[in-house]
Amino acid sequence: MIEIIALLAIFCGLFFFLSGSIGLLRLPDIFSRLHALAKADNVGLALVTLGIIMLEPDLFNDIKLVIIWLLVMAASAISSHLVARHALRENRDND
Amino acid sequence: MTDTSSTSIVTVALLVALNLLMLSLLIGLVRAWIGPKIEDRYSAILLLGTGGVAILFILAILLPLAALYDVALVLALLAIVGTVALTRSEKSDD
Amino acid sequence: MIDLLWSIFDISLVLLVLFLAWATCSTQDMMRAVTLFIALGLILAIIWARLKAPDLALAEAVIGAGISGALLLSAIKDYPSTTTEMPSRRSSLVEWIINGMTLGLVIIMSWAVWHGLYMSDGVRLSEQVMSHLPVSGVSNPVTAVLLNFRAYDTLLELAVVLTAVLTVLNLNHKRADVSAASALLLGMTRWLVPLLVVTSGYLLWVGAHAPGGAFQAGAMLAAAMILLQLSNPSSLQGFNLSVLRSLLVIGIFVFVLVGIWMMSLNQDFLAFNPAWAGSLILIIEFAATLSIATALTLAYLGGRPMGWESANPADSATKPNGKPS
Amino acid sequence: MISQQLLFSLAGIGLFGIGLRATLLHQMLLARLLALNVGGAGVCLIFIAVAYGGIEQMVDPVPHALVLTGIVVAVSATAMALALGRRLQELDDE
Repeated sequence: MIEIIALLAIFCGLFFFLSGSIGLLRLPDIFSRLHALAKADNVGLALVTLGIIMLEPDLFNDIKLVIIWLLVMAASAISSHLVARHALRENRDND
Repeated sequence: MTDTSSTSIVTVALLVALNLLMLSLLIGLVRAWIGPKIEDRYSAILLLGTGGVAILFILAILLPLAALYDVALVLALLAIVGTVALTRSEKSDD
Repeated sequence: MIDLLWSIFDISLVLLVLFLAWATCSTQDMMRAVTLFIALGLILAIIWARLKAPDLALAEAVIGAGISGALLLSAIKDYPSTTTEMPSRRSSLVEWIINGMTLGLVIIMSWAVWHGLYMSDGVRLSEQVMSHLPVSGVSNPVTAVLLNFRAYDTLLELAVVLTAVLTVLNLNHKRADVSAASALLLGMTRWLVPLLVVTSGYLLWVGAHAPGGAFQAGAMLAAAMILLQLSNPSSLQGFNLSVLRSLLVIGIFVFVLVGIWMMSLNQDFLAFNPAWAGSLILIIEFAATLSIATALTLAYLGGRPMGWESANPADSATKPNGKPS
Repeated sequence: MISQQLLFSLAGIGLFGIGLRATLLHQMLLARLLALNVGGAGVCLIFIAVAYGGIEQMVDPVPHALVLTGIVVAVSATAMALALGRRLQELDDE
């Protein structure tokens, strides 16, 4: 039973992942792409991590998984800010 | 660990998930290839980092290889260093 | 069904890595090439994970995505034009020769690998490694091979890294510092660099019984230093240069010291006796981590830090840095 | 199982071919260095593909140790080549 719920969580997470990637492709400008990327990926990864935690019997690895997820959230927040800032600076220079 | 991955439903489902993640990486790579400006390519690298972490998670269950969690941890940390290096390397430093 | 899904995943990975390699090698714009190269490093880390090589996935993630990307990006600033002209200047004859020879080499290699995999069943070294594992003092086979069975190889590899960095140091001065970073970057670095250092320690310790070890830990430490250098360059001035110099050679020094110590117990140069092998390997790995981290950081800086020439750093502050960058 | 070994080793050979060709064709040092790194990664891939025994079997640790050393040496060699290139660039400017 646990596995069914885990697989359900993973596939929901995948839905967000795919929407994030497709958003990256179709959205018009860089800022909306970054927005889509950061949001979709984090929620997607959160659900995938939740599913993997249910499948993973060892408690120590579960804690490690949560730490990794928090790190990725912080990482993508900061990185998308940096990229957006850089894009803004670039636009302001040449137009 | 091995008992769960031996049941074929979970294995098949995880494998399908793996391939779907691979698909999202491919889409990200299309953006990296055609991305007009440098920032678009950076965003593809970000997608690769997050997608890579997810793929490593699923591989860790499928192969039963617990060490891949450390690899995912390192990948998550290093995604920031790569992006900082990318954004700080332009001639116009902020 | 399962094999089919596995092969779909494998084939897509292979096509992805080949596409990225072709893209990296054929773009005109260097910034784009380096970005694709970093992506290639990430995909390669996933391939190592797929081929059940977690040590390599760790090393590729740290070095491929982290250090060599930052290294190449900082090097791009040295060149005025960042676009390269492909073989336009080379005559088409030379180009044809190169293409023909590469294709021939690829065909010969494919035949050799096909022959090796299917025809001959060569002896596999893994049985010998596994049988000697309990003697080696560590339970991670890769670390056992690296630091016990092939200790010479690792010693000389540290020497190679040292030689490369010495060349870098002798050639030119440190690159000009980037201006101070935005508040967010400083704030992030304040909590991220200690985390990177702790992870590096974790990788060093875990190397004995799980994938990890001196090289990944050293590269991780170097990534922390590079992040520090990228966000607020003034913080790296604080390093005492004589300490930096000794850190560079401590890896090889400890390695040889342990070797000589083993010889004093009338054993071979680097033959650790099983009783102490575990702790000896840990000591060597700790020293190797420090020297690899220092070497890679100095290699990233691109040359001699301020005041490297003068013996004691005290009077170096007054002497202006030679190169008006 | 054998087909996976062959698949990844052919990928390694492909990487090596692309890297070698681009190393010889490019004019600019930076481009040649990138191509050289790609070629090196291809060689490592061949090593590990041959060492791969399939999902169940044990993996041969010796090639892993060799390739790990190779990755670290490759990055220090790249750093040295970049420093040489930078020196050349400065001499040209003067």
